[in-house]
Amino acid sequence: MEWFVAKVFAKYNYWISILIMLIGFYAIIAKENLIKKIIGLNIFQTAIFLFFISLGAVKGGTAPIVSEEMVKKGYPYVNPLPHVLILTAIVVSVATTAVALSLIIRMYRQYGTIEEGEIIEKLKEEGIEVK
Amino acid sequence: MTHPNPDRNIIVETVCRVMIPFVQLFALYVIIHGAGGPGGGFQGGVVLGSSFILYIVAYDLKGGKGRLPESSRTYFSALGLYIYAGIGLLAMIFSRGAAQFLNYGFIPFTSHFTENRALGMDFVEIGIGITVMAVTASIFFDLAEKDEEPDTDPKG
Amino acid sequence: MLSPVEHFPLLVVVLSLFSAFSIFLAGWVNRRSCVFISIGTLIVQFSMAIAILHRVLTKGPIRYRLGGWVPPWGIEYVMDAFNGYILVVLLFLATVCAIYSKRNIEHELPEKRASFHTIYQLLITGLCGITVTGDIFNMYVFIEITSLSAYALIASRGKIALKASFTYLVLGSIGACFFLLGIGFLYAVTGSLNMEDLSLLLPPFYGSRAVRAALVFFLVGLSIKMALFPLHTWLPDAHAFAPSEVSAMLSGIIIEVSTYAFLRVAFSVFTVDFFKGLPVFEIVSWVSAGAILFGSIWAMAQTNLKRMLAYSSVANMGYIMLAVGLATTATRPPWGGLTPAAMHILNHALMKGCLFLIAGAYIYKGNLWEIRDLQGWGRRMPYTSAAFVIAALSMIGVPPSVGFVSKLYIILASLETKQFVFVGVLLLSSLLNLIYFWRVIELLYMKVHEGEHGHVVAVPREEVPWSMLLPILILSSLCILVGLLWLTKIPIPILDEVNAMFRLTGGR
Amino acid sequence: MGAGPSSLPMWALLGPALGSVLILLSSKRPNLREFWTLGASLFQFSIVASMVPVLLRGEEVVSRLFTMFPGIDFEFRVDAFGLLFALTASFLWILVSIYSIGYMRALKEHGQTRFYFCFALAILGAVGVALSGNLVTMYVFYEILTVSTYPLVAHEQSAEALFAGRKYLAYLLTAGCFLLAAIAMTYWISGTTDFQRGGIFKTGMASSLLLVTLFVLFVLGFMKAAYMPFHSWLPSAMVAPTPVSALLHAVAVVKAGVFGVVRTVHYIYGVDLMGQLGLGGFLALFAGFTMIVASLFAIAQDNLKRRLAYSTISQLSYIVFGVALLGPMGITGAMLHIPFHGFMKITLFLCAGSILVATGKKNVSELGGIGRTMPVTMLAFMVGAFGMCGLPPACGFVSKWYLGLGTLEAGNLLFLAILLISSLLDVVYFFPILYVAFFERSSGEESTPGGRKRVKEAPLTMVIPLGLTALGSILFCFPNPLTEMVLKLVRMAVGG
Repeated sequence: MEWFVAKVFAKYNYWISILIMLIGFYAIIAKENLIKKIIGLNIFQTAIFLFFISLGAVKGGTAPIVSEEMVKKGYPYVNPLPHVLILTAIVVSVATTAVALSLIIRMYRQYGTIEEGEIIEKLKEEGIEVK
Repeated sequence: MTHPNPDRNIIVETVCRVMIPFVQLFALYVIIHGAGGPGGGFQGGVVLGSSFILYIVAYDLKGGKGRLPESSRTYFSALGLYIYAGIGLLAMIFSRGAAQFLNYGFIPFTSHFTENRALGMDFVEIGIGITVMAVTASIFFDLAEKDEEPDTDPKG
Repeated sequence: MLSPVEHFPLLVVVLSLFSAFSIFLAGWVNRRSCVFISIGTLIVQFSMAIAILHRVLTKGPIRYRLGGWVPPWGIEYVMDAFNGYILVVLLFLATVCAIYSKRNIEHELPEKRASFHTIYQLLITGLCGITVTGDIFNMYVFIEITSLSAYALIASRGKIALKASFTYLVLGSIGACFFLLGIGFLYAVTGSLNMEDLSLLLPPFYGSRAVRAALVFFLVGLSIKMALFPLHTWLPDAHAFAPSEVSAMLSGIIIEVSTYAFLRVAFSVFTVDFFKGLPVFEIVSWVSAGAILFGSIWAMAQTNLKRMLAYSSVANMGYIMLAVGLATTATRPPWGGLTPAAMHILNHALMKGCLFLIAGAYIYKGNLWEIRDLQGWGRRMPYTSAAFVIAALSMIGVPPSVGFVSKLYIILASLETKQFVFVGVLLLSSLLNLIYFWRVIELLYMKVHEGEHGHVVAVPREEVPWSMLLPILILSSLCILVGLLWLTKIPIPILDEVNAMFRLTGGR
Repeated sequence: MGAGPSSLPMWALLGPALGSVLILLSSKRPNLREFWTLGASLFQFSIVASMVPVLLRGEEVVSRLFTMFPGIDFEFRVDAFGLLFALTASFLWILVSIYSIGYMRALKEHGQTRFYFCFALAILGAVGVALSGNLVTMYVFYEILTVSTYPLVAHEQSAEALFAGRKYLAYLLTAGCFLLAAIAMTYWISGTTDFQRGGIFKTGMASSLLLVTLFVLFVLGFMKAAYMPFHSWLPSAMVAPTPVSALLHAVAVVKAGVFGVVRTVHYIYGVDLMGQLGLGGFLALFAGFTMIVASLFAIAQDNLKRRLAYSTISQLSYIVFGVALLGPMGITGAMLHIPFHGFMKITLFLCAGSILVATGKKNVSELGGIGRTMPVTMLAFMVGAFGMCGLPPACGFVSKWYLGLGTLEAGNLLFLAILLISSLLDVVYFFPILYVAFFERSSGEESTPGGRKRVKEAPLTMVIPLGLTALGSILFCFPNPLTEMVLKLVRMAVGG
């Protein structure tokens, strides 16, 4: 029990991000629908973002905005760096999603479907083998 | 507004009409506060871009394109980048190569090093904001209609 | 006071960013100007890279602090012999491919010239960024810029390339996420992102599981990006259906830059001490041996020329990573340490760049995708085909080409570590290379239609335009010249410097 | 032994290198192209010949270009043995060039530029192999030789030729891989790959098991020598134009293989080590097997060129055999057999080509009465055949004499028996050709009653070279300055 508390409850943030990550990973692998795949990818990325954010968390911490009051009273504040990093990572993820969506749209125009299996079928009809 | 659309809803239109200026104002606020507080060019830019998206949602794509045609999106995205990188290069130029890229303190906006630094940061945030706005809007426009590649997003 | 050269690491990156958006703008005014802006920028960047390399070799590393912020708080760009060398290789190939792209893109994507060159420049931005940065998170961002541009470029031909690009996107994003996760672990342990700072902070934690897990995440994440067998599944389609200059860049430099990223993380962040007692490199080398064999065998099974080349790239990544795997155990100069790996990065860029450009030339002239269609084109496109022969011989490893030198160095490194199996694998792979490349050469030159032999059939000469031919000829002649250069050991001191920096040879 | 640095080897290689470029450039003008071929060959021969006096003075010509690895330079070191091979190759190139001009024009072959280009490259490779100072340098040229010969073998571009070409590459590049492994291991063991008389392996460097394994790798690596289980590329390669076959057999390719074997035995392992490891007997048996079995195969061939091919396989093993005897006499015989066999075999092949050009006949059974229509050719053929059988007045007698002495020196009567049986078999498959040519009537002869058939020789550019080689084959059997020189070179190479 002690072990359980120390390894699982105390580190619940990691467990949650692992769980979310696996959910996302499952969606990427198992879903036929390309949009759902991308949603899975986003969930996957979000899990990592959460992991990062939870790294910077400080119990009872405030936003890291320096003011005279804060300096005087010595409030704890959360580490802002993970947030900044994740902000950048979110930008990247948005861009990835944008590119992915545009690819899907173009595939939809080309093949009239966004189911991966059907697209592969159509490609086979054109005589192209795709992995 | 020129061609009546049966799908259009007067309430949504009116609410958006009122909202959009405030959204944009808020965006500017966020951008300007990037240097000293929460906020920044990327967040502000996204908010600004979303005001155009809101416009399209409320009206239609054509109207949105009329407000922000592709050419001006191109110009804006390039302009924002030029501001960002230009400020960085200015630091190098004004210090005659002594300072590094983006070392704003060396740009003689005012006579104080720290104030220069703050101002430089603001300019950079503005530049980023413009680019992000243009690119966010472009992504939306492109996904919504055009059969062309959207540009990849520059780093925010 | 910083000397001008010390600004170059940054300027290399900013310049192509500038140029990307200038091309974007110029596309509205005059579409023809786009490619010239692109080429011009690349030539300037290439000369900068050479200046950087020269400076780094003569006066030691350049440390550039962005915005004047002192690391570990600010982002730092660090140039040493290793990334100086990679930067030169990368910009050289990029320049050559840009020259090639002028006519090819006019032909293949006439409507999208401006956006192609814009994204191409963004790709260069990302690649240069990965190379110059000394900050691990910054590296992640640049990896993603590179990948995003690559997805867009691959997809630009539409149709099947869309599917290929999508697969690459999903896998590539997962790889990048793993990389990010690795950064997270390191950050959780040390609270720093600067590579040098990390290397100083990490030693007390070498036994920590989090740090080891971080390494595994880096390795797996980047293995996806560099298409190391068995994580290569995205590569063949993506490389095969992209526009040819993009294929050349993808195979010739993008996956290699991912290798560079791994090496940088492994040796600059974790350092060689970390790996003592850990079987990481042993595993890497055995996996790579598998990559060499399977890549070659799959390549033999292909009927599409570009797919065949793509599988050959899988095999060649195996060569590079095999050499990396031997880097910590083989220590005797000149083949000890990273020398064979770094050498093959350049060599593969030359050979595979050349081969993909040639494949593109065949597609440009006759829409020839399948190998069997190439019959008799040796005489129709004599220069291109001669270049193909040279590059293919180089892949097979016929002396004195670059492929031979790589093979020899890796064999000597394997012998030093007494891994005789790898010697066998390398030699077997060169035989497999022989089989699948010779098939093409035979079709190009030797095979004739039934009942035709003995008669000289006058065929019209259909060479590609000179702006496409020139890059091909440059690369193919370099396949020989650089091979001789390696044999004379003139460029070896650069790599010795790299090994000394990473403490791989000597001093142990 | 002194060693003077010199750029002569470089020049010798520059001849064919430049020649090949010029040939390629003047592809539209046949006369100019063939002028370059001849020019390059003459140039090369004169450079190689100019090294003879230096060698005879007891010095070596050394040209060190750059260091590849610690202990391995890119280096040319011309010793007596290498020079002998280089002389043979470059001299016969002149004759074959002249011959091939006639041959190619007479048959109106396609792809002549490619032919001459690759020919020049092949000679570059062969002479490079001869002049190399260490294994790595030699490997470079060895592979150039392999690759540049492929277009020659597959010249005809028919399905058969393509198959032969593929077979050729598959065998020889696989061999190249073995060779590379062997070289790398040699370097790994001894730290050098320089050719030194008496060998570079010292006792205690490696276990004998490793050395034996390495030797097997070397033997596989020099598959160009066409030993019996690995020979089948050679008869297949007979689809090539005759000058190519001549080049392949007499001058460049296979000789590079046996040259390599001799280098390995004599200069890498050394006779003493070979004896200690018991490799001499092994190699001799291996070669002896090939000598006899290849001769038996030859008897069964009707196609003239294929019969000659099997004869080559057999004769090459004489060389390997001689070296494997590990005695000075045996090695002398082996070294002599390289140029001598070159001259004799090229004569035979050139004759076969002439017959093809003049009459279009390829098979032995069709050659009835050809001795009367083509007297010069067939006389030359006879000289070559006598030489092959080891009969005077052709020079094959000399080398076989030494080989015989070598077996006695080794004190092994089994080896002597192998040698004699093999020579006997040579007679069995060569003399029927002569018999058919001179004493049988051609099938069409009855219909033209009475009168002697008109002499109908091949073009002069073909007859002169083959006459010269035949003369050469006889010349070397008798004492004269040239023979003296060759013998002196060989004695220097053997040492003592």
